[in-house]
Amino acid sequence: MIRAVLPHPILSLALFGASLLLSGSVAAPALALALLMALAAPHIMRALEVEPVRVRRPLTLVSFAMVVTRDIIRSNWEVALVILGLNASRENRVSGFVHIPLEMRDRYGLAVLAVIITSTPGTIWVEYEDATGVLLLHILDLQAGDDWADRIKNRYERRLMEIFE
Amino acid sequence: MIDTPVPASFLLLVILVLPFLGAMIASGLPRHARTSAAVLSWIIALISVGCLAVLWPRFQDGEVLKLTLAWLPSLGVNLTIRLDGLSWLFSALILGIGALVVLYARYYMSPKDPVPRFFSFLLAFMGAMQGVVLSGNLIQLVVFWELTSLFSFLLIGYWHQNASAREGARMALTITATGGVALLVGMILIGRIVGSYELDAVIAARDVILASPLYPVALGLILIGALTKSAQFPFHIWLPRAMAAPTPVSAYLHSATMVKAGVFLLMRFWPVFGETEMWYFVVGGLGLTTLLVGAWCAIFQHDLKGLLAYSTISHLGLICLLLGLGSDLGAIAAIFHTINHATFKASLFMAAGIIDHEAGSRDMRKLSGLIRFMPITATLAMVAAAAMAGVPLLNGFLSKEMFLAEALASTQTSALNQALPVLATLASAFSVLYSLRFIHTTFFGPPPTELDRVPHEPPSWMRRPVEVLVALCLLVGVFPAVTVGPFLRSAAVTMLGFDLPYYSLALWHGFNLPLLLSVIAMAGGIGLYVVFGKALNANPRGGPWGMKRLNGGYLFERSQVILMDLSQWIVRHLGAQRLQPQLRLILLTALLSAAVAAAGGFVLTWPEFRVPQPHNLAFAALWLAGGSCALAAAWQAKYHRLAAVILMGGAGLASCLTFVWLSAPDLALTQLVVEVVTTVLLLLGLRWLPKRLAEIHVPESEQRRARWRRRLDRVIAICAGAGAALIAWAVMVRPPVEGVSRFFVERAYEEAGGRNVVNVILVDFRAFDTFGEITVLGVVGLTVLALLRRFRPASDSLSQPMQKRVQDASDRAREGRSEGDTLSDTMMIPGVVMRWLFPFIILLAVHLFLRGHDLPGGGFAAGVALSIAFILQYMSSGARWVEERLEIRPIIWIGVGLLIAAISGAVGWIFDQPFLTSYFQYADLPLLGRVPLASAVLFDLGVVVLVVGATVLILVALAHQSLRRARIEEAEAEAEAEQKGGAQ
Amino acid sequence: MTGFPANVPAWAALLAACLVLAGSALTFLGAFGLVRLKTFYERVHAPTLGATLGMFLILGGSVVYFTAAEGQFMPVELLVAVFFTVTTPVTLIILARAALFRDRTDRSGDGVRVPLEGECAGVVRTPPDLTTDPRRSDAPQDR
Amino acid sequence: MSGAVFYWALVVAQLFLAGAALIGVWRIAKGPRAQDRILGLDTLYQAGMLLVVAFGVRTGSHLYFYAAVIIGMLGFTSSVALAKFLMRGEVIE
Amino acid sequence: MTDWQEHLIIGPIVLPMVIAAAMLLFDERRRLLKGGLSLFAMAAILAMALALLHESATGATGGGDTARVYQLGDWPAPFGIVLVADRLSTLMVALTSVLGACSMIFALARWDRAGPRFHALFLLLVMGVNGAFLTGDLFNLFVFFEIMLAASYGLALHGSGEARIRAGLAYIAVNLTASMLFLIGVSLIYGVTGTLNMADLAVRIPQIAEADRGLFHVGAAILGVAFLTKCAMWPLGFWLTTTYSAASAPAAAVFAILSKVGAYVIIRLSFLLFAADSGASAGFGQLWILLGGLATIGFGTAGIIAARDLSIAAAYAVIVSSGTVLAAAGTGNADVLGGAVFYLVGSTLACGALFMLAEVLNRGQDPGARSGRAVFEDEYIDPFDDEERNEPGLVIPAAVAALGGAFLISTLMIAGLPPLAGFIGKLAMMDALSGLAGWAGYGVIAALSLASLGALIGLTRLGMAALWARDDDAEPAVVVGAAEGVAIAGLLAACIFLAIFGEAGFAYADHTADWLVRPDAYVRAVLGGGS
Amino acid sequence: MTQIVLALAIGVLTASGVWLMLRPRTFQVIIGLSLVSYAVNLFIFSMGRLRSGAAPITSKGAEDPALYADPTPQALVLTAIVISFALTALFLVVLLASRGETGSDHVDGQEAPE
Ligand code: NA
Ligand code: NA
Repeated sequence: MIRAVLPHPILSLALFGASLLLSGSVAAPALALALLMALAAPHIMRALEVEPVRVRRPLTLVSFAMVVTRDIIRSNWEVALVILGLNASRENRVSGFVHIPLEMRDRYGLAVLAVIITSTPGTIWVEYEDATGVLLLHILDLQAGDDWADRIKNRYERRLMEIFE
Repeated sequence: MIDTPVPASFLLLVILVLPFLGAMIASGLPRHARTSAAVLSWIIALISVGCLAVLWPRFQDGEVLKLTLAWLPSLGVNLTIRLDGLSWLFSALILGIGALVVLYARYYMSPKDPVPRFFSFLLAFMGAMQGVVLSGNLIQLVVFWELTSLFSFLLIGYWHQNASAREGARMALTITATGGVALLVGMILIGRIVGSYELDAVIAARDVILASPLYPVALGLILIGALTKSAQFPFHIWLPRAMAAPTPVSAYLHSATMVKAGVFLLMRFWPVFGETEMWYFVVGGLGLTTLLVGAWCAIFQHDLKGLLAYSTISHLGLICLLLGLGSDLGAIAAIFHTINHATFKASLFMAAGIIDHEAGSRDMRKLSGLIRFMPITATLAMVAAAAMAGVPLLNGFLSKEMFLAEALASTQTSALNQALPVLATLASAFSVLYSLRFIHTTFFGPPPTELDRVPHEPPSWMRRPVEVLVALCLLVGVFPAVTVGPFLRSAAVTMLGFDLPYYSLALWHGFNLPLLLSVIAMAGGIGLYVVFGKALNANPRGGPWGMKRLNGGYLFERSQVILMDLSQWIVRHLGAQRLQPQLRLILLTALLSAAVAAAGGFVLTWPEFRVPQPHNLAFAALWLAGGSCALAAAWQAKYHRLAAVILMGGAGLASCLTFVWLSAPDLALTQLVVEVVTTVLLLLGLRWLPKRLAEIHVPESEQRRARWRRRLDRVIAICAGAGAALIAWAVMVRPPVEGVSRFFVERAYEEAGGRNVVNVILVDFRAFDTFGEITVLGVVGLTVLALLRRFRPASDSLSQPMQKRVQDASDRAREGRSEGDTLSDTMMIPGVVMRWLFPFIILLAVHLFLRGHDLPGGGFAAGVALSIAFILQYMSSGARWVEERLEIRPIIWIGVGLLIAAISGAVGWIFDQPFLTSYFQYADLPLLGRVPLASAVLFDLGVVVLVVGATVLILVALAHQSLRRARIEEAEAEAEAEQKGGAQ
Repeated sequence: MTGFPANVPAWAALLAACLVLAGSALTFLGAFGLVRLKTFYERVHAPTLGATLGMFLILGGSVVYFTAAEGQFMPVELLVAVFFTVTTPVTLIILARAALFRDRTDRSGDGVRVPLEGECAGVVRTPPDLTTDPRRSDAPQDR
Repeated sequence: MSGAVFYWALVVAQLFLAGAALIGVWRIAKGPRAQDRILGLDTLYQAGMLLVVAFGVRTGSHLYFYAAVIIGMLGFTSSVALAKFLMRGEVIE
Repeated sequence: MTDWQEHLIIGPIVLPMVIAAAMLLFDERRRLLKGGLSLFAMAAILAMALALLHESATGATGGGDTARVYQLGDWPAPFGIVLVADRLSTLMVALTSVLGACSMIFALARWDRAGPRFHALFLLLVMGVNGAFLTGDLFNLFVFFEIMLAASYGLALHGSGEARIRAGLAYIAVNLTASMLFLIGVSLIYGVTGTLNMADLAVRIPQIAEADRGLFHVGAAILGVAFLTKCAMWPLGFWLTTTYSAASAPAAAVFAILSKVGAYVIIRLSFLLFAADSGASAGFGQLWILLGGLATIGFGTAGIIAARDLSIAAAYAVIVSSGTVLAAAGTGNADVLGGAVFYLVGSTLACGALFMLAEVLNRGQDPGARSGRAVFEDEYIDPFDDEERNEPGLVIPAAVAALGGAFLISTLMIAGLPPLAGFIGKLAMMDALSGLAGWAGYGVIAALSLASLGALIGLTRLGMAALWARDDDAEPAVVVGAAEGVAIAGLLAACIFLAIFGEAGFAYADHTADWLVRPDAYVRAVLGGGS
Repeated sequence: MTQIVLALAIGVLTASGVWLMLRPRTFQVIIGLSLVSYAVNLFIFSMGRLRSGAAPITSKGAEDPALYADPTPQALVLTAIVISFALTALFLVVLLASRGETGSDHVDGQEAPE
C-alpha cells in the first residue's frame, strides 16, 4: 500500500524539502506544491524502473558524512599546497594510478563512493570494471607509505557497505 | 460625330467580337474537324463582312461611329470601337481577304494538321486586326496591336516541328513585340501630352502635341512601333523568315493585313504628325530605303515566297514613302496602293502556295514551264504579277502612277526630294524585274525536271479566292472610279478632311511625266531581266549582291546571341551563386548603408568621464574571458571543431552572466538552459561531420585569391564589430527615452497580475510574439524531422565511431567481458546520478514555470529544463532504453502545446474580447489561501509543452540517426551473411 | 552600491564577505592549478577545490547574508551545494575515463604512462619529468 | 567602514572568480587536448556559478539565485555530453 | 458589425495554426484527412480574406478610409500588439490565400507525399505570411517573418535531394543573416524611439531629437537592408533563384508571395514612417530603393533571358516583379504606387502559375517521369514509396494545348503584355511615371519596357523548347493530374479575372496607394483606439 | 565603464561571428551564426540602457518605472534567443544533410572551382 503511494520514500522526502527550498517559503501553497511534487514525481522513477534506495543504518550515514567532510577539507588544504608548490614532497611529488579491488556491488553504494572519491581533491575515480570489481584511481600526490587501497576500503567502502547492503 | 444608334453599336460589337468568339469555338473542335472549322470561320468572316456592308452607307459622308465600353476608365483606357472611313476600308480588307484566305486554307491545309487550331488562331488574329483598326483609344490600339504580334507568332510557328518555323516565329514576335512596347510608351507619352488616350481627342490636339517637348520622343517611339510592324528597314528582317508559316498565313498576315497595321498606324497619326520634319525624314527616308532595299533583295530570291516577301517589304516601303512625303495626294496614293497591294499580293501568295502544294517546291531553280501543267493558275499569277509590276489596266499601275507623280511633284526642297524621281523609277524598274523573273522562271521554259511529282491544277475551290482577287485587280485597274473610288474617298476624308485635293481615278491621264517614268521603268525592268536574268537565276550563292552583310537572319541571331551572352555575363558577374560572396555582399551593403545613414547626422555624445567603479573590473574581467572565447572560437573553428563548440559555450556563459549583472534574470536563466541544449545539439551533429581530412589541395592562384578574400573578410568583420560596438555604445550612453515600457511596469501587477514584468510582457502584453515564437520552434521541429527522415550520412561518417569500435573490439577480445561492457562500466556511476536527477529537474521545471509570472522563470526556461532532463536520460542509458520505458511522442507534444496556447488565447472570444486577452484573479482557496490565478499561465503551459516537444524532437531525431545507421548496418550484415550462406 | 543594507547586521555582512572571499580565493587557487599542473591527470584534480570547499564557503556566505537580511533561514543554497557536488564528479569521471581511453589508443598521448586494460599492477607512478611535451599540439582525432 | 570592507571583500572575491573563469578560458583555448578543453569549460561553469552567488551577496538580491541553481543542476550536462563524446564518439547511443 | 466580424482579422493567422497543430496529432497515414483539413483551412482562409477585402473595399470601415484594428490581449496600441487590416494588408492576405489555395491543390496531386508533414508546414507558412501582412508591430513582424521563413525552410527542402539541400543551406544562411540585421535594426529603432508600434513610430519620428536622428537612420537603414534582402533586391537577392528553382513546385509557387512580404514591408514602412511630414526623415532611403529596384529589374531580366530552365526563369521573374514594385515604391508617387500594387497582385499569381507549369513541363520532357517517380531517383528513400495510387481521375485532353495556353497567359502576365492584368499594372505605372519630373520616371519606364521584352524573349524561348515539338511529328507528351490542372487554371483564371474587372481592381489599388501616402489616417486608426 | 565593456563585447562577438560566417566550412558558419546571435542578443538588450541590480520585478506599490531596468528589450531578447536556438538547430541539420548529399562540408556543397 505504502509502496504504491510512495515507491521511493527517501526521494519523496528529498523532493519535499527541495520544493520548499525552491519556493523559499513554508506557506500553505508552497507546502501544497511540495507535497504534490513529493507524491507525484517519484512515479516517473517507477517508469524508469529504478530500484528504491534503502538506507539500513541512518546513524552510520551521519558519522560517515562527518568523516567525508573532514577528508574533503583536509584534501583541499593538501591540494592547495600542491598547486602552490608548498607541499611536503614538492621536489619529487609523484602522481599516478592505483588499482583497488572493491567488494561492494551495490550501485548506490558505488555511486556514493565514486562521488566522494572524485569530490575529494587529489583523488579521482577513473575506471571501474563491474565484472571484476577493480577500481582504478588517479592520485595527485602519491606519497610513499600511503596505502590507498586500505584507505578507500576501510574508510569508505566498509561503511558504505554497512549502509547500503 | 454622332452618338451611334443601338443597331449600329451592335454591329460594331459584332465585327469586333465575332472573330474571337469563332476562335474560341474553333479551338474546341476536334483535331480533324477541318471542314467544320473552315465553315465556321467562313461564316464568321461573312457575317462580319455583312455587318460592315450594312454600315457602309454611313461613311460616304465621313461619319464616325463610336461605341465606348468602359474597361479601365480611371486610367482613361476604354474599349472604344470607332469606325470611320479609313478603318472601314481596312476592316473590309481584313474581313474580305480573310474570307478568301479561309476558303483557300481549307484546301491548302493537310488533313494531318490540327486544322481547328489553325483556324482558331487565324480567327483570333482577324479579331486582333479588327481591334487595331477599330480602336478609338490609343491604349486599346496597343492592346490589339500586341495581340496581332502574338497570334502571328502562333500562326508562323504553327508547324513548330520545323526549326525554321520556330525561329521565324520567334524573330517575328521579338521584333514586332519590341515595336509594340515602344508603341505603348509612345502612346503613353501622347496620352500624357494630350491628357487623354481617346483618338479623337488626340487628333484634335495636334498643336498641343507638336508644341510639347516630349513630341519627338513620342513620335520616335510610335514610329518604331509602326515601322517594325510594317517591316521597314532595318526592321524588315523578320518578314522573310515569317515565310515559314503556312502560305494562307503569308497571304493574309504578311501581305494584306498585319504588315498593313503599321501603315494603318501611320495613316492614323498622319493628320497629327504628317507635316513635321521628323516625320518626313524618318518615314520618308526609311520608306525610300525600304523600297529600294526590298526590291533589290527581291530580285535575288530563289524562293517564290521569299521573292514575294521582299517585294512586300518594298511595296510597304513605297506606301511609307508616300505617307512620309506629307502631301495630301501622297496620302491618297498611299491608301490606294494599300488596297491594291493587298489584292495582288494576296493572290500572288496564294498562287505561290498552289504551286508549292501541287508542284512540291517553291524553289524557282527547280520550277519551270508550269504553264503547261497549271495554265489557269499560271494565268492568274501572271495577271497578279503584272499588277505588281505596274502594268497598265491593272490596279498596280494606277497607284504607281500616283506615286511617280508625287515623286515628281515634290522635287523642290531637299536633295532627297530631288533624287526621288530617279530612285522611284529605279525601284519601279526593279519591281518589273522581279515580277518578270517570278513569272518567267516559274511558268515558262522547259518542263521541270527536279520535282518529285507531276504538277497539276489545284482543286477549283482552292483557286477561287485567287480568281476573285485577280478579278478585283483587273476591275480596279480598268474602272477605278467606280470600284474603289467611294471607299478611297471616304478613307481619304478621314485623313485629310472634306477639302480633299483634286485627284483623278482614271486609267488614262494623257501623256505626262509620270507616264514617261513608268515606261522607262518598264523598259528598264525588262532590259535588266534580259541582261541579267540568267545570272540571277543561277546566282549560286543566293542572296542579294552587295548585301551579304545585311543578312537579316544572321543579324538577328547575332543580336540574340549577344543578348544571351550579355545576360549570362550579367548573371555571372553581377550575380553570385555561391554563399560566401552573397553573405559578403549583404554585410557590406548593411555596413555601407549604415555608414551612409550615419553620415547624415550621426552625433556621438560623449558621456562625462567617471572613474570606473571597482566592481565593474570583475565585469571587465568576465568579458576578457568571454571575448577571448569568441576570438579563439573564430580561430579554432576550422580545424578544432570541438574546441570551437566549447569556446562558443564559454562566450555564451559570459552573455548569461552579463544578463545577471545587468538586471535581466529571466534572460540569464533562459540563455543558460539554451546554452546547454545547444552544446548537446552541436555535439550530436559533430558525430556526422568528418574528421578534418588532409588539407584540400588548393592551387597557387586560388590561394592568392583566398588570401585576398580573407583580408577582405577581416576588414568586413572588424568593421561590423566596430560598427555594432559603436552604435551600441552610442545608445547606451544616451539617457533613456520615455517609451512603452512605463506602461508595462505600471500595469504588470495591477492589471495583469504578475510582478515579473518581462514574463508578463511575454505571456500577456506581447503574448502574440510568444505565440509566434513557439510556432517557429514547432515548425523547426517539423522541418528537422522531415529532413532527418531522409538523412543520408556522408560515406566517411557511416561507420560506427572509432571509439565505439575500439572499445567493443577490446571488450570482445578480453576474457570475461562482453561487448558493451566498457560503455556500461563507464556510464554506471553517471547513470545513477543522472537518473536520480530526473525528478529533481522536473521539480525545478515546475518551479520555474509556476514562479515565472512573479519571479524569474517562465514557460520557456521550464520547457528547456524539462527537455534537458530527458536528454540526460538518453545520454546515460541510450535511446532504446529510454524509449522502452517512456513513451515520448514529441510531435504530439508540439501539436498539443500549440493547441493549448491557441485555446488559452481563444478564451477571450467567449467574453467577446480579442484573442489572447487574459484574466487573472486572486482566488481564496481552502487551505491554500489567496492564490493568484491568471489565464496567462495556461498560455505559458502551452509554451512549456511545445518547448519540451520541439527540443526533444530535434535532439532525439538527430540522436536516432546513429540507431538507424546501426540498424541498417545490422540488416546489411545479415543480408551479406545470408548471401554467403546461399552461395555455399 | 558600495555597502550592505541597514537591516543586515554588520557582523553577518562581514562574516558573509569573509566566507565569500575565502571561497573565491580557494576557487581561484583551484583554477590556478590548471596552469600549474603539468599533465591532464593532475589538472583534473584542480577544479575540485572550487567544487567542494570553495563552493561551500561561498554558499555559506550567501546563507549567512540572506538569513540575516530576510530574517528567515531558508538555505536554498543547500540545493545548489548538493546538486553541484553530485554532478561535478559525473563529468570528471567520464572525462578521466575518456582521457584514459584516448591515451591507451594513442600511446604517445600525454606523455603519461597509463595502465592498460586489465592490467592490475597496483600502483602506476608518473614521475614529474615524464610530463607533457610542450611541442605536442592537439591530437589528430580531435574534431 | 564595515560597508567598505564588505564591498571590497566582495569585489576582490569577484575578481578572484573572474580570474578563475579567465584561466578556464585559457585552458579551453590552449588545450592541448580535448579533455583539457572540457576541463577548462567545467572550471568556467563553476566560476560562473559562484560569480552569480557572489554577485547576489554583493547586491543583496536573491533574484539571480535560480541562475546558480540551474548551473548547479544542469550545467554539467554540456560537459558530460562533451566527455561522453570523447569517450564514445557519440553523445546518445 | 457583428461580433464575429470583429475577430475576423485574426482568423487568417490562428486558423491555419490551429489546424496545423491539430494535424500533428495524427500520423502521416491519415493522408486523406490531412488533405481535407488543408483544403478546408485554405477555403476558410480564402473566405475570411475575401470578407476582409470586401470590407476594406466598401463596407464597415468607411469605404476604406480607415482600417480595422485588432488589439491583441485587449491592450491598447502602442503598448500591446495590434493587427491592422487596411486596404493593403487585406489585399495581400487575399492574394496569399488565392495563391496558397492553388498551390495546396497542386500539391494534393502528388507533392504532398514527397516528405513528411507537408500540410502542417504549408499552413504554418500561410500563417506566417498572413501575420506579417497584418501586424502593426515591428517586432511582431520579425516573429511572423521567422514563422514564415522557418516554414519556408521546411518547404524549400520538401522532397529532399541534393539540389534542394544545397540551395536550402544558402537560403537559410542568408535569411539568418538578414534576420540578425532585422533584429539589430528593430532594437536600435526601439533604443532611439522607445516604441515598436509602427503607427506610434510614425508619430514619434518627427519628434526625434536631432542628435538622435542619425542613430535612428542607421537603424532604419539596417532594417531596410534586411527587408531588401528578403525581397531579393540586387545585390542582396541571389539566394532566391537557386532556392526557388530547386524547391518543389507547390512550394516554389507559394514562395512567389514570400519575397513580396519584403516588398510589402518596404512599402508599408517607407510610406508610413518617412512620409512628407516626418520632418528631417522624410523620404529616407527612397532614392536607394529606386536605384536598387532598377538594378533588380535589370538583373532579373538578364536572368530570365539567360535562364536554362523554366523554373529558373520563373525565379528570376519573381525577382523582376520585386524590383518593379521596389522601383515604383522608390518614386514615392501615389499613382505609380497604385499601379505597382495592382501589378504586384497579378505578377505574383503569374509567377506562381509559372512555377507549376515549369514542373509539369519539365516532367513532360523527361520520358521516364510519366509515373512521377523518376523525379526522385536520387532519393535515399523513394518519397512516394507507399501504396500504389491511381492518378486522380482524368488526364486532361489535349494537355499540351492547354498547357500552351496557360504558358502563354503566364508569359503575357509576367512580361506585362496586353491584354492581361500584368499589362494593366504596367500601364498604370507607366502612365503615372510619365508625369513625374526628373529622370526617375523615364528611367523606370525604360526599365519596365526592357523588362517586358526580356521576359518575353526569355520565356518564349523556354516555352518553345518545352512545348513545341522538335523535328518529329510527335507532340511533347505531358501528363497533368486533375488537381494540378485545377490549380494552374485557378491561378490563371484569377489573372484573367483581374484583367476583366481591371477597373475595380485598379480602383482598389489606386485607393490603396492614396491611403498609403496619407499615413495620418492609418495612425489615427491605430492609436485612436480601434475601429 | 560597463557600457564600454559591453560595447566591446558586442563588437568582439560580432567581429568573430561575422568572420566565421564568411568562412567556407559549414561548421564555421554555424559557430559564426551562434556568436553573432549572442552579439545581437546583447545588442538588443543594450538598447534598453544598462542598469545593475534593478531587475524588472516589481514589488507591491513600487511600480515606478525609474526603479527598474527597461523590461521590453529583455522580452525581445527572450524571443530572439528562442528563435535563434531553433534556427541554429535547423541550420545544423541542414548542414549535416548537405554534407551527406554532397560529401563536402563546404557551404556550397563543393570546393571552390579553379
Ligand atoms: Na577529486
Ligand atoms: Na522547381
